[in-house]
This record gives sequence, structure tokens and C-alpha cells, in this order.
Amino acid sequence: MSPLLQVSAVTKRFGGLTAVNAVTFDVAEGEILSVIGPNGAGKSTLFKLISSFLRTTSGQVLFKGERISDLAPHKVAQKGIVRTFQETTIFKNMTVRDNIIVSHHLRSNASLAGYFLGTAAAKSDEAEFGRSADEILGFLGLDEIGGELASNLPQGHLRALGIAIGLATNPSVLLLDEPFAGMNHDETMRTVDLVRGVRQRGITVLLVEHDMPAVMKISDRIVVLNFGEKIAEGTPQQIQNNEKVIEAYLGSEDDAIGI
Amino acid sequence: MSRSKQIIGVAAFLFGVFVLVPLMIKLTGRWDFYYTLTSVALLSIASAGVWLTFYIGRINIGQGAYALVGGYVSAILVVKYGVSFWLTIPLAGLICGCLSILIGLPILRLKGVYFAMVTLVLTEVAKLTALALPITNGAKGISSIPLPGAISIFGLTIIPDFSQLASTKLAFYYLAVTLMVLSYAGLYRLVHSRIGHLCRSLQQNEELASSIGVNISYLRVIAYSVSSFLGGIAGAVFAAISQSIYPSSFQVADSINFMLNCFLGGLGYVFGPMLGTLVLYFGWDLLFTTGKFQLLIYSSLLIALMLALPNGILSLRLFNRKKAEP
Amino acid sequence: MKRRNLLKSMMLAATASTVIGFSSLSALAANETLKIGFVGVTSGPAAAWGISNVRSMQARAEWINEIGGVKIGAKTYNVDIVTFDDQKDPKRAIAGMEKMAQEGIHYVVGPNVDDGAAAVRPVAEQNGIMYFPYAFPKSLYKAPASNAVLGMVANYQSGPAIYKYLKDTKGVKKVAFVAANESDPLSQRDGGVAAAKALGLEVVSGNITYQVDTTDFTPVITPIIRLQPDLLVLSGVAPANAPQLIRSARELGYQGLISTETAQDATVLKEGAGELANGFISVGGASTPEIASDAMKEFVTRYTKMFGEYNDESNTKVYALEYILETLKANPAAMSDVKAFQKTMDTFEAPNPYMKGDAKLKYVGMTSFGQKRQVAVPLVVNVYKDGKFDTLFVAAVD
Amino acid sequence: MEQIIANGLYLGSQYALIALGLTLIFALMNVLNFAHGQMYVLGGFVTYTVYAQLGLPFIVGLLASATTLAVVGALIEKFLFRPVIRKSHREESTMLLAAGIAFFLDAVILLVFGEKQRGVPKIVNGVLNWDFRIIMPYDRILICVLTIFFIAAFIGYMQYSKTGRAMRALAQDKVAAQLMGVNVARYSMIGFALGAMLAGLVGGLLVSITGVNLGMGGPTSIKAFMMVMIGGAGVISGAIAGGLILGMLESVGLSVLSQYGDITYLLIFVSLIIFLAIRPQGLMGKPWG
Repeated sequence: MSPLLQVSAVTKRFGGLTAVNAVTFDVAEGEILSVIGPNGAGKSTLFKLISSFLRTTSGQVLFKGERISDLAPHKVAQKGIVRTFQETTIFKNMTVRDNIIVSHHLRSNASLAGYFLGTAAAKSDEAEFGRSADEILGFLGLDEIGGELASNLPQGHLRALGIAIGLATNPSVLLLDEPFAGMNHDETMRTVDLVRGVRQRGITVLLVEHDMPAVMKISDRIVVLNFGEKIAEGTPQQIQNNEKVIEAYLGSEDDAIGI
Repeated sequence: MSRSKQIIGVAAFLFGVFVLVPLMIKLTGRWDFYYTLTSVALLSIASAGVWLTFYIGRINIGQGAYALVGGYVSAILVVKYGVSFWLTIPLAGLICGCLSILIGLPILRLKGVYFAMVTLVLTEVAKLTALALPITNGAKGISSIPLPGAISIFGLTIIPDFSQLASTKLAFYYLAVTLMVLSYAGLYRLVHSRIGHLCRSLQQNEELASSIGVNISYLRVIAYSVSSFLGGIAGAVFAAISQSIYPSSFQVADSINFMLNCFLGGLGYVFGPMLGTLVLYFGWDLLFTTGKFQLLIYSSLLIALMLALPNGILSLRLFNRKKAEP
Repeated sequence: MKRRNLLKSMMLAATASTVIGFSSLSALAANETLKIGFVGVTSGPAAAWGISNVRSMQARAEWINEIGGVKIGAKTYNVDIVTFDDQKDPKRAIAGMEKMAQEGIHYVVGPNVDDGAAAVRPVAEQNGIMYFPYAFPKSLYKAPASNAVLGMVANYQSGPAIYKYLKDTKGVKKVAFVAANESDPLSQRDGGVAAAKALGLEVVSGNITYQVDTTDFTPVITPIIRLQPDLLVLSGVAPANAPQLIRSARELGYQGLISTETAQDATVLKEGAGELANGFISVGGASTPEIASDAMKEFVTRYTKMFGEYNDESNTKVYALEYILETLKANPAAMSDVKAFQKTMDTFEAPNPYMKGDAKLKYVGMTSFGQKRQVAVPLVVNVYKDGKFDTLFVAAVD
Repeated sequence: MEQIIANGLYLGSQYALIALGLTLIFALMNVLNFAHGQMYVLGGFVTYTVYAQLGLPFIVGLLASATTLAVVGALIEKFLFRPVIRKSHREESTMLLAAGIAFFLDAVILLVFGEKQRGVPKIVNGVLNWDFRIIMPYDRILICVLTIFFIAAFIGYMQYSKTGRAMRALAQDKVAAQLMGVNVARYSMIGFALGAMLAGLVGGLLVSITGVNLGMGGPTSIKAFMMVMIGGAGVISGAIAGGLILGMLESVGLSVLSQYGDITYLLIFVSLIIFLAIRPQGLMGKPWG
């Protein structure tokens, strides 16, 4: 069986600077794969390349064998690869529930004209989206705050809302951008459970992260980047014992592996 | 707000503009208000378009360009090709809509002040083009445009020939107000349907919108072309009222006014541009008795209003209860 | 329905304010009031045009009222000038005309530009308003148009006269035109080019334009100077632009003549171009020291006293009001009936108070429009010299 | 050719100085100051009054323009923009305020200074004529030199003074600047005053060449917007580049395209739109939004 998502020799240069250099790895259906690396290792760039928010310089990303790099971001989302953002990127002036409802866009059956005219398809869409939004709110434990304006939410809830927005699109692969950043231990553990729950919904998860303990706990496999290149790939155990990885992390000042 | 209350509101509004206003004018004898209100209605249609572009997060200072194009399309079709005026209203709108797709595709990628400035330049471009083209009759403009003719179906006259009317004031008032009601009903529907929801997602975060699969450039162009459609029909009717169109019939000042109407009424409210237009246009008209101090008083009031209600008149509590953020 | 309430209250307020305005004015004098309207531009970039209108009307009206009003038929009236600023927007101009109709006014001076004059035509004709625009399109004055009366001399009338004079006396052969890229100046340029060609002059440049907001005219003028015309015509030039254009041309070494068919302001020329403007030919304010009567001199004095500074253009612009009042005197039935006014126009003749000798006020325009839809004001062609205008020649239209 | 470049340089330098003030205000407060042109006109009238009416030296007129406008700018920022920015949901709302101020200044200028075109006596007489390759009056050369001097002074001020550095920090990142202890309110006010002062200064300088009239405000604002867009909004080097480019564009365009007459400006505008469509952030700007 071919892997769900293939990252194949993906390279990105900004002027003379190579941010990501010929990175190759596969993501299998149903797994949780994490991309880690010290600051400036090219994680975020890789993340944007996969979701096609940046154009690759060379190499390509394949989804079910089909090239998705350099497509418009919304096309990539249509194919089922959906990214989340860090906490501030939400629809601030909408309620939490509306944030989720609007994110059901990919599940629409009716056309824009249909929505304008209020056709049967549009009505059933809207009813369905409402139901689904409530389900997602329940799944993430956000029922209580569905009516709150998103801009009024505390940080922890914002992160969950980001995931909720991603879930609403009904993706095959969900790309999570540093889901544990800035969280304390309890919050991290809750989010770890949440991500596992996402996987249980049949969604493959690819996450980019800093927080080592959480990554070790949650990932099936881990890809490690340093200076834009892949230096290791394997299960959490394999990574923990990989000398190159240890060296890379010791070399950088602010990150230390483990606790 | 309950549905029945809403219906009563709409009915009262329709009664107001179609029956009460003409009645009041008859009673007070202020016939000049017909034209003032006709202008308000037409300008508020164009402003509604600008408001829609605000709604997708773009500051549009180019509506004058489309109003001008609409006016010319109608005038040229009527004068040179003998097309019925009534047909030219939708045609003017459609041609503006199509034109705006061509123009919008590249420029809608711009954001913030950059988009605003490009649209501002667009108004100037429209004027210069009208001056340069032979079909628009260049600097001489098109004048002596015939009044709208009659429409009849199966021998039944639905709309009388305007040139046979003793006064076209009332006729144009009804025409303008009808178009306004239709435009705002359409806009209201649009904003309160899922499309409005999607538009707001663009307004708030285009990146996120595209990450959830919204084709942002498509939606932007659609919204912009609806906006330009509205500009076009307003321009077409103005050309018919003044029976003339010149390159300077809609200029940068108009484009800016359309934008100001939206700000003044409130960007968060569908009916904001309507109220904004009423206040700005009527305000100027009412102040005409103040002679040379007119502009001074007008601008002072504008500044004061802005200081008191920076989020538009409709942000007043009084209105807020009725029309909460859609 | 708050909006409707708002509308209602606004309408109420409007009615109230007009009523108050009306009563306060009529309380001033025992005479009845004759309202004459003005719709034109008195703010913004083109404010100068409308303001010279309004001020000349106001100065004249105050003078009339001071000496007891104007006697029309059996009654004596005080003249009240009702002004509306259209901001040079044709849509507003229509509103202004509607306001005039509402005030029961049948005689309006303005608008100042082509598009406004064309836009108000339907309203004026429907409401029985005679209006006196300062706009040149012939369609405004030719039948079936009936209610517009050109308030000055059109460029297609003054242009040929000037070119012919310059051709005959100064040997001008090559002419170049430059105009602002706006409706009125462009139309005037096209008229000028046609007139020059008709006279057998060679038009060496006829399509160079500039934006009205240009701050440096050197690049505009440079290509024209290379063609070495004998006469440079600044078509429809705004008083603000004239000195800069003249200055640029002269500083680039241009030696030929410069002229325009619009009225200019001597002070503006003096301040803006100094002695470089010497020799600049323009159409003057319908008056010169040689032809000005005592009435004209008094008018200038009163105007200057009232507003602090005189504007040469007002010599022309005082005429429209005079024509309206004199025609009404000749046929009092015209007070509320413009048809009667139009009938009187064909035969109307009265002494011209502003000119020495036996000059007459009468309507002209048969040659240009096929009907008498123009006020006869003397066509005075001036040449600028050291801060004032000298008369080159005086002519009459038709 | 030399003539075209000389004209372009002359035009470009004055445009650049106008654009600098606008871009400074934009960079600091995200306000598109529609009233910038009116401030320029006000500056022109102040110099006119001081120099032509009162007969004081030209330089006194310039100083008077600069101070008047600085005061006006500071007052406008403190009492108008600041409260509106604080209270409004969308920062674009300041556009309505700016437009209102533009109308207001127009009205005041009309009432105080009248509707007529005003000019002042030439500050220097004579014309430089270099073999008919460059013809340029001395007063233009003087104004051009003064303009370039003021641009240089402004850049120096922004680079080396404490205030200038604080304003640059503020323009770059408001939040970071605030954290570093920059008093945002104070420097916004200084910045607005400085921007208005520049407008007044150009007005004062140019009144000696082009004169001044009430109608110049709106078009000047629009031209300044265009320059700022070309160069990139909120960037000082961008404003200078934009001003010079527009100056050159006008000078070259009018010479090259003169036989096409009416469409010169149409072409300039259309190419501007195309340029911005291709390069949305202008030459040197950072993408906005």
C-alpha cells in the first residue's frame, strides 16, 4: 500500500538561504507523525510547503500519489489536507460556533447561488452544518462557550477552536502547527488526549512541534530537521537514542531534549 | 428578533417609502424632496456595493468608476442603439459586473490602503477613458437622452411613457426606491445567507479562510462584481434623470462619498450605507440655507459625528437592539 | 422603524428651517420679495467661478434694495438672491434646481460648467425655470431646448474674432492649442481649432493636454514651444493655471503671442507671472475704462466695499441679473410665466446701464443657436500690461 | 533629454517631500491622511500671507508655515484622531475622519483666504540657460535645492535623533516599541505634527513657483497617495523613490507621449494599476495586512 502523503525531496530557498533542503519522508494513513527540530530548523517552512501556503523551489508533495504542491491553498484543502494555525488565527469577530459552522465550507452541496436563493440543498446543508458544529463543540468540550465571541476566548480555548476549525473541514490529514506551544503540563496532557481523539476519528495527523515530552508521548513516528535537512526519522525510542539528534539539540541553546 | 416583528418592520418601511413619503410631500408641498430622496436612493444603491466590498475586507474608493460606466452604457445603448431604457438598467449592471471581474482579478490581491488607492485611481481612469473614447463622445458628453419609454405586456401598460408624464419626479422616485428596496433586500439576503458568512470569513482572515477550502479569489471577485453591478445600475438611472452624462458625472469625490456613506452608517450593518447616504446627502441639502458657511458647518458636524460615533450611526444603542451584527 | 421616523423628523426640520428663513427675510422690508436663484459652484477647486457670480448678484441686489427696490408692473420688489452650492457636481446641480423650483423661483443664474448645465435642463424645463448658464454647448440653447440663456460670450464667438484680429494685425500664421484634460476646456479647444482652421491658420499642435492639478507646466509646454507657433492658445484655462502656463512658456524662451478666450484676473496674473504676463490676450470682463458707465464704476466700488476685493469677471456676471430684472420690467406677466419671458426675449430692448453711450440690453444668438438665447454683453478683448488690462478691441456678438 | 531629466528631478523632489509627510503619518498610525493636500495648501497660504502680504522675508514665511502646520497637526492628532482610533472597531474608520478634516480645512481656507489663485513675488530672478539643453529658472533651482536639503534633514533627523529613532521603532512594530518603553501617544502626536509640518513646508516652498489656490488640496492628496503606493506605504525610502518616479514619469511621459495628447495621464494611471497588481507592496514596502 502506498503511503497517504509523500514528501519527496522538497526544497525551499529564500534568495540565497536554503530553508528546507531535499527533505523526504512519508506519512502513512492513520498515524500521528511529528516533525521536530531546533529553532530555525525549517519546520514552519516545511509546514507551509506541505499545505501549499508557500511554493516549493524543487521537489514535490504527493497526496495519494497525486501532486499537491504549488496548488492554491484552498485546492489543497479541498483534497483533504487541512492545516491549523497558531492561536491568534481564528475568525475573531464571530462566535465560536459560527467559526466552526463557516469552516464546513468543503462539505457544501449547494452552490453560492443556491445559498442566496435558499434552495433545499442549501437548507439541508445549513442544518447539517449546525448539527456537525454542535458535535465538534461537544467533542472538544467547548459546548459551554459556543456563543462566545472568539476574540474573547482565553488562549487554551483558542487552540482547541483552531483544531475545531480544522475538524469541521472533514480532512484526511490534519496539519497541526505547534499545538502545545506555551501550554503548561496539564493543558498539554489534555491536548495530547485531544489529538489522539482526532486520530480516532480516522484522521491522519502531521504535527510540527517544539515540546519534546508531548511529542514523545503522542507520536507514532518522528522526523527531525536541523538546518533545513532531515537528520533522523523513526519511532520515539529510536529518536531519543539517535546521536545526531542529541547533538543537534545540545548544540542549540534554548532547546534541550527531554525534560 | 422574531420573524413576525421583522415582517412588520419591513412592511412599515415599504409603507413608509412608497406611501407615507409621497403623502408627506403632498401635504407639506416640498416637491423638491422627491429628487433629493431619489438621489439618496440611487446613491445608497452604489454605496451598498461599496459596503459589500468592505464586507470582504476591502476599502473600495472606485465605485464612481462603475457608476460612470453604467451611466455611459445606458446612455449609449439608448441613444445610439435605440435600446429600451428599462433593458439598459440590468445591462449596465451586468457590463459593470463583467468589467469588474477583469479588473478585480488582478487588483483584489491587493489589501488595505493599496487596494483603496488603486480603486481611487480607477475612478480617474474611468473619467479619462470617457474623455478619450469616441463612443462616449469625449469631452462633449452625451446629452438630450430621451426619457424612459413605456412598458406594456399584452397591451396592458405597466409603466407609462415618462415623457408623457406631467412630472417625472414621482416616477423617478418610485423607480429609484424600488431599485433600492430590491438591492437592499438582495444584499440583506446575501449577508444573512451562508455567502455572507463566508464573506465575513474573508474579512477577518483570508489565510484561514483559504485553509478551510474557501476559494478566496473567486469569492472576492464575485463580491466585487456584485458591488460593481450595483454601481452600474445607479449610474444608469442617474443618466436617465439628468438626461445627460459627462466624463465628470461621477468623479473621485463621488467615490469618496460612497465610501463615507458606509463609514457613517456603520460598516457592521447592512442598512448602514442607506442611512449614511441619507444623512450625508440630506445634511448637505438642508444646510443650503447657511450660504457660505455650508461646508464649514457640514464638515464640523461630520467630525463631531465621527467623534461621538466612530463605528457609525447604527452603532447607537437605539438601533443596536434591532439590528445586531448580522 | 427608526429610519422612517428619522426621515420624518428631518423633513420637519427642513420645512421648519425654510419657513424660518423665509419669514426672517420678508420681515426686513415692506416691499415684496423677488427671489432670484443661483445654482453653481462656490466651494472646492472651481469656487472662483461661482463666487464671482454670487458676489456680483449680491452686490447688485443690495444696491437695488438700498435705493428702494425694483418696480415691476404695479409692485415694487426687493431682490433676494438664493444661492445653492452644487460643488461642481451635476447631480447636486439638479437638486439645486429643484430647490429653486420649491422656492417658487423662475429665474436662476448658473450653473457654471457644461455637465451641470446639461443635467439641470430637464428640471428647469419641467418646472418653468429660465436659467443663465456659463456653459458653451450649443445644444443647451438650440431648439428644442428652450429655457437656457447663455450668460456670456461663447469661445466659438470670441475665438474667431481674436484669431482674425491677430491674423490681420500681427501676422499670426501658426497656432498651437493647449487645454486641461476636462470636458469644458477640451470642448473649447476643439471649437478653437475648428475656428482657426476656418480662418486659414495652420494649427501646429491641437492635442496637448494637462491635468488641472499640474504643478509644473514645463514638461507640458516644452513640446509645443519646439513647434514655434506664432500664437499659443490656452483653451478654457482656469485663472489658477494661466499664470503658470504663461510663466513656463516665457521662461522656456517662447516669444510669440499667448491668448485665451476665458476671462482672467489681473491680480492673479500679476502675482503668478509678474511681467512675464505682459502681452497676454484674454477676453475681458465686459467693461473697460473707455466704455464703463458711472453705474458700472459704482457697481465696482460697491462690490469692492462689500467683499474687500474686486474680480474682473464680475463685470460680465452682473449682466445676467440685470437682464432678468429688465425683461421682467418689460413684461410683468413673466414674473411667474417663463413662456411670457421667452416671448419678450425676441423683441426686448433696454438701455445698457453699464456702458457709456446708447448701448442696449438685448438678447442675441441667432447666428449660433437659431434663437435668441444669449445675453448681449460687449465682447472686450484685453491685453495684460503691468498689473492691469488694456483694451485691445471691443466687439459685439451677432 | 537633459531638460526632461532636470524637470523630472525638480518635480520629483517636491513630490517626494509631500509624500514623506503622508507616509510618516501612515507608518505611525495607519491613518491615510486625506487632509494632507489641504495641509499643503494651508502652508502655501500662510507663506503667502507672511511673505506677500506682510512683506516679511520668504524664510520667515516658510518658518511660519512649518510651525502653523505642526501645531495644527498636533492638535488634530490629539483631539481628533486619537479618540476615534481608540473607540472604533475598524481602523479604516479614520478615513471618514480624515475626509471630514479635509472638508473642514477646505472650508476654513475658503473663508479665510478666499477662492482666488494667489502667488508671491519671485524670490530670485533670471533663468539658467545651458546652451538650450537645460533651461531652468533660478528660483526653481533654489527651490529644488531647498527641497533636497529638507529631505536630507528629515532623513538625518529620523536616523540620528532620539525622537526619530523612537518613531522608527514605533513604525516598525507598535507592540514591541511599547514594550521597549516608547510612549506611543507622544510619538504619534510628534509624528503627525512632523508630517503636517512637511506638508506645510512644501506648500510654502511651492507658493513661490506655482502659487496656491484652494482647489489644489484634493488632487495633491491623491498624487501623494500614488507616490506612496509606488514606493511602498509607510517606508521612508519608498516615499522618496515614489516621488522621484512619479516626477520622472510625468516629465518623460509628457514629452514622449505629447502627440497622443489626451491619453498621457490615462497611460500613467493604467501602468500604475498594472504595476501595483504585479507588485502589491510597491517598490520597497512590506506587504500590508
